[in-house]
Amino acid sequence: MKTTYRECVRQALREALLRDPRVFLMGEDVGRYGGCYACSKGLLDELGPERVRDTPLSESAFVGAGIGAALGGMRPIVEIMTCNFSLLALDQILNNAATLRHMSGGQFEVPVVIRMATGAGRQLAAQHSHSLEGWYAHIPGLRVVAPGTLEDARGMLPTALADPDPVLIFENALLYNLAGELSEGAGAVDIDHACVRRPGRDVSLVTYGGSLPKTLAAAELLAAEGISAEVLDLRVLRPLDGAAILATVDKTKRLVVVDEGWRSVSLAAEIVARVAEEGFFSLDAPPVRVCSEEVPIPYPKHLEDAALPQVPKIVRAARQVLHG
Amino acid sequence: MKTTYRECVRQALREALLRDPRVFLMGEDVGRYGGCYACSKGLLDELGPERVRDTPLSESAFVGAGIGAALGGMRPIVEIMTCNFSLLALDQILNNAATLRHMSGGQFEVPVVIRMATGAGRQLAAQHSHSLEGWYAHIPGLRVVAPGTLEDARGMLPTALADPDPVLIFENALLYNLAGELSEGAGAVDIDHACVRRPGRDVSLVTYGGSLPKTLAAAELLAAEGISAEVLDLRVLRPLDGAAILATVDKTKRLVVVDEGWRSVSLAAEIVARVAEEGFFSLDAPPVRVCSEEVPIPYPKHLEDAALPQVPKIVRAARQVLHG
Amino acid sequence: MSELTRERGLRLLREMLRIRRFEERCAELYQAEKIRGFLHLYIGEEAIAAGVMPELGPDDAVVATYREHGHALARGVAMNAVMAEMYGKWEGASRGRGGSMHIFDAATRFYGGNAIVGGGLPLAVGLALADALQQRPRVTACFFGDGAVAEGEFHESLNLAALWKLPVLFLCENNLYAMGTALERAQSQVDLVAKAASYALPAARVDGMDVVDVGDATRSAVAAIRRGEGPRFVELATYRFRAHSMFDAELYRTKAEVATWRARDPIALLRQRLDLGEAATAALDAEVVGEVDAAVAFAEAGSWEPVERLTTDVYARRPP
Amino acid sequence: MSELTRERGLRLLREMLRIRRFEERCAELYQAEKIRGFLHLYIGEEAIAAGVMPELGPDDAVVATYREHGHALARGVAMNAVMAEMYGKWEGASRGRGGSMHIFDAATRFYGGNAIVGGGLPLAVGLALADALQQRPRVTACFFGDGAVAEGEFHESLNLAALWKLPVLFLCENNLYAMGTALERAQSQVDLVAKAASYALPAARVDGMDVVDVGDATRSAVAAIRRGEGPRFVELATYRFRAHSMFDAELYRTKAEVATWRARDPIALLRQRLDLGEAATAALDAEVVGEVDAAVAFAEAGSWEPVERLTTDVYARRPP
Ligand SMILES: Cc1ncc(C[n+]2csc(CCOP(=O)(O)OP(=O)(O)O)c2C)c(N)n1
Ligand SMILES: Cc1ncc(C[n+]2csc(CCOP(=O)(O)OP(=O)(O)O)c2C)c(N)n1
Ligand SMILES: [Mg+2]
Ligand SMILES: [Mg+2]
Repeated sequence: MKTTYRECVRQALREALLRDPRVFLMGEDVGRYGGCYACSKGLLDELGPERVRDTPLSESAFVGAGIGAALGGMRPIVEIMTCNFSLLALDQILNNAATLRHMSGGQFEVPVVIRMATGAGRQLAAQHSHSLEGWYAHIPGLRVVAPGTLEDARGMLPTALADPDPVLIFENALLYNLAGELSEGAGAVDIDHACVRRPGRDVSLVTYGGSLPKTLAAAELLAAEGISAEVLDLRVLRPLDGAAILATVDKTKRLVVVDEGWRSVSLAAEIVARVAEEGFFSLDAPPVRVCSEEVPIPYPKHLEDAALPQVPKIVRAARQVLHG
Repeated sequence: MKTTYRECVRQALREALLRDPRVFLMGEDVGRYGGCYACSKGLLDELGPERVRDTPLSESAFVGAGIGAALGGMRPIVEIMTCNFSLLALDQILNNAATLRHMSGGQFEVPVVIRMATGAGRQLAAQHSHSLEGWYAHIPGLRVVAPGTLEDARGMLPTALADPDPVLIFENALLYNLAGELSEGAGAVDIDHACVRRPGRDVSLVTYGGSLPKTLAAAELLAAEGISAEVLDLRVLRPLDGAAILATVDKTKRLVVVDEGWRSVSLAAEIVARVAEEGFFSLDAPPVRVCSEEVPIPYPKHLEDAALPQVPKIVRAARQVLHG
Repeated sequence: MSELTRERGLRLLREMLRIRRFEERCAELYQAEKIRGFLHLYIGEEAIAAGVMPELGPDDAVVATYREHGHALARGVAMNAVMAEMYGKWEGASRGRGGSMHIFDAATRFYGGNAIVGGGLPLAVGLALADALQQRPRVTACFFGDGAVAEGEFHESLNLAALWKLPVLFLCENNLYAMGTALERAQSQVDLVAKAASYALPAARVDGMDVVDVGDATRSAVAAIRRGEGPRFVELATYRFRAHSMFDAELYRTKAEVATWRARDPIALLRQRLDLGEAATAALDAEVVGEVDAAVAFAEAGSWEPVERLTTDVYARRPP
Repeated sequence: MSELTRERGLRLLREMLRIRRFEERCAELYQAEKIRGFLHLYIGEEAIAAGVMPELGPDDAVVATYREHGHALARGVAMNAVMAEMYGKWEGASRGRGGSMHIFDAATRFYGGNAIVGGGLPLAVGLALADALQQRPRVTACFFGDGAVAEGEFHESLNLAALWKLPVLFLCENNLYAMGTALERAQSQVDLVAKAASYALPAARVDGMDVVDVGDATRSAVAAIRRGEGPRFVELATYRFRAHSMFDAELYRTKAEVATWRARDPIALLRQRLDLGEAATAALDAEVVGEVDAAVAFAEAGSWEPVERLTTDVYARRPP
């Protein structure tokens, strides 16, 4: 079946709402507007304003209310339009969602799902171009996932809703228009494991989310040069699938990490650090990170392009770890 | 002169206020209460309520107001009681303070200093024990410093105030009672470089802030075992002094990073990643991180102790990188 | 003011005394270093928790702050469990992991124990939303201080609750100070009830030193909420007799001011009104002190959570 | 309503027309892909920026939102610089780095250009604090939408400004929608002026379609602020004639509603009142269109910031 990433998200939302009366969707403009990325178009009409709730502009209150509703037995899906606005809700996410189970001695659980769009690449400038998923992956108590394929856009939500803990889903906004084939029966997928999207022998390209298509494109170009690149899609940014990361590096002996977050103190740093600690002796060359430049993302296309990971940079990085 | 870290902070604040009429101190209970850690005790009486301003509980507004006042030509020192509450002000810090210079094409600058206490170790439990300095070090546009000595507690503030960019100062709350000698003429110190606090040959212990005394204590114990540990105090967490990190590892060939932040996607990960990328061939063994366990910090002492970096863990880590 | 039966009066007095004696003991135990971390005493404010809780049903929910021993006790969390929590013992309400600021109890729907000022309000809205969506006739009582009123979360939460007509009872414990900051130094508008108009939310101010008034006001607010009229805001005028925490030198208020308020001690006021004799007073006190003694013994006898369990309960499912 | 001199009337009309024609051209340029990213048009709301700005002095400051072309132009930021910014050219107001949502101009104390709803309010408070501390008789005008009123930063900022009696003019552009969310779906209290009482802050509501009224209300508010009476809140009732952004299908409002408001086009209203003849109208229009043409030519001729400069201006001092 031909479909898009956006439609996968929408179908996943719709199915979740239809299947479980405890599920509801809440966020800015998810209802009448249809979602700022049209991910919930039509759902208000189909399910009514109790289940598809437009909220005022109050990120802290409605994210906190999602956490509270989860405590109260519901299965809320909270949409924060983009991760750029999630900072306003960070106290609720870090100090409540992530801590309540442990801090209450295991008495309470917070089965909330918080979705947000992430990433740059649409010339939205400094305040609308953050990639904060790796940053959130610092926080114990949260699960952080980043669907990079149609299957995952379709299948991570039901699994996240079934999980008794808070799950943050970061949807890269550039992927919404991604089109492709999805099998008719596509449904829930696991949210524990990374996945090799392209096997290879010479170098491991570890990435996730919006950088996955770029990395696959780079692998294709590298193949034309005779370099066999393995592409590992992390899928889950917290807790990381350390075994999969070590396994690919053990196989190829060389590591490139592609991550749209800013470079310093990034998820990419974590991947490199883990491999340095636990896979040190399998590495034949220094690992390389391809991250965003450390600058608030500028508006003009040529500067934005220069600030973000791009296919040629990934290709160069792979060549570098192979040939120094 | 015998003094304490707390008194160093207080003297630095007092001197800054006396020296420059553009400087003022603002935050919750900095005035009548004297600061929740008594760092501004007496300053309200001496300087008056215009210069030492108690604020309502509104982290976002008063941090944002500090940023605005800096835009307006002042040199505000904003105190957030502890980094645990800074999440409420994160939007202002990330989207305004860190971006305005670049985003305005260099027209505006934000010479604000934001001070906050950080760290665990006082049995304050899950919501009051965060160590977020490394996390903030992810954000371009900010300078992040962590005084770990009396000299730095005394000297980083004036340098931060002279800096045209936003500087975040993280004071580890356990250090406030640190006592020791400070030279009479102690004043401004640089906020660009890391500093070797103890030279050594066999292993580099890289740390900062509240972990510095623990790391020095570990180095002392290691010396008794015949292991010569070099202790590098990062001092500045952003931008990192990469040269100093590479230099110490180049010398000792072995790296332990001690960082009170949670392990995953931590500042410690960044240090390890940099060394793996740029100092790969000088490393003789896999680096090791000593971080906080990935758990909301629990209240009971035995569990809190177990959650945090401690001297014996650092000693064990050093032995591990040396002997495998 | 409703008629006060002797039975109700004695029950209320007993509840306030339980809180008072419990906390006095906590202060001693803090000096003895049995209790560590932060300790925020409720002494002086007991009439609020004691007055509110009897008006809630067992299915209602309570959200409180870091000054919540009184709320926990009055809500019915076992004193043993609360004291063990103060010690950090495994037998504590939160398995000892939270301490004074983080008492939780699923059985009584006591949702803590929030140490971020204002942080509990959105949770309360969410708990009430869950009830509204499931058409359960429950109320969520949300306690917070005057200091919290300045926070953005107060504004956002009251609006959301009022907009969606959710069953939340907002209870503002106005003790005139947020740590060392007096209300008039924190609020341009010190009439907190006037703020409710911003949200078209019915509001009332009550003497928080009069436990009977507190109870009456709560009863009528809860009744309105249960009738589906949406949230209510009640300001409770009170005062903390002790320092903000064990680290507070109280530089910001005068002894005279404290004395004036101490003269309106809610326990003394009710005792007077009930005209309780010496003997009855002593008997009640002995009974309560006995409960506190037992709680201390329970806590002392408690165990420490094994350190191997440090990272349990961070996730329900362990990473594979 | 003050007497409207012909001179003032023509000046106001001209300013509104400049904004209108500029933005109409921007919409075309967006279709032509010369302008990218988000583009939020102010069309229909011009009377506000045009009415407010003449009442401010050159030393006053302005803080606006992502819908700020009109504010920038009316404040006196050169149209060339604004258009070049829309293109992302190096000659733009913010060197092209900000685009439509981030226009900054130090010369006119135009502080942007904030794309986080509510994010500008604390900045405005701080700018005013700087003025108060330095005893400069300046005002900071802070524009924001009805949507921002629900954010915590609105609450915290109004309280802080009122508490400290800071010279801030809060200007709420109530166009009845925040994206697709109608005011009554966002606010339990839709009377925004009623909210000012929460902060003991004098407030007024003005017809934002009447540029003269806007000017008059601003004048008296600014005068009060300059007299040291503290902040003022003005709600400006208005409507955006276009979609929220270029991506908005406008599913949330009816054509009839839009038409009703379009009938109150602020430009048409003033033109009528001034009884401007066909010829004068056409001449004025030609003049304004000429300015827009020139701005487009300027932007087209502009250059791209060299990519080598990507990380300049992140810090004043480069890391050593
Ligand atoms: C967001 C936040 N800021 C600051 C603090 C530190 N703090 C703890 S209690 C308190 C005072 C709160 O006052 P109020 O809300 O009136 O409650 P009270 O202590 O008087 O009961 C402060 C400032 C905090 N816990 N959370
Ligand atoms: C904190 C935050 N949340 C969400 C958004 C997305 N967003 C941009 S504009 C807008 C509507 C704002 O409405 P209003 O304040 O009324 O201003 P208007 O667009 O009507 O001028 C929204 C929701 C944002 N930019 N910032
Ligand atoms: Mg109080
Ligand atoms: Mg609007």
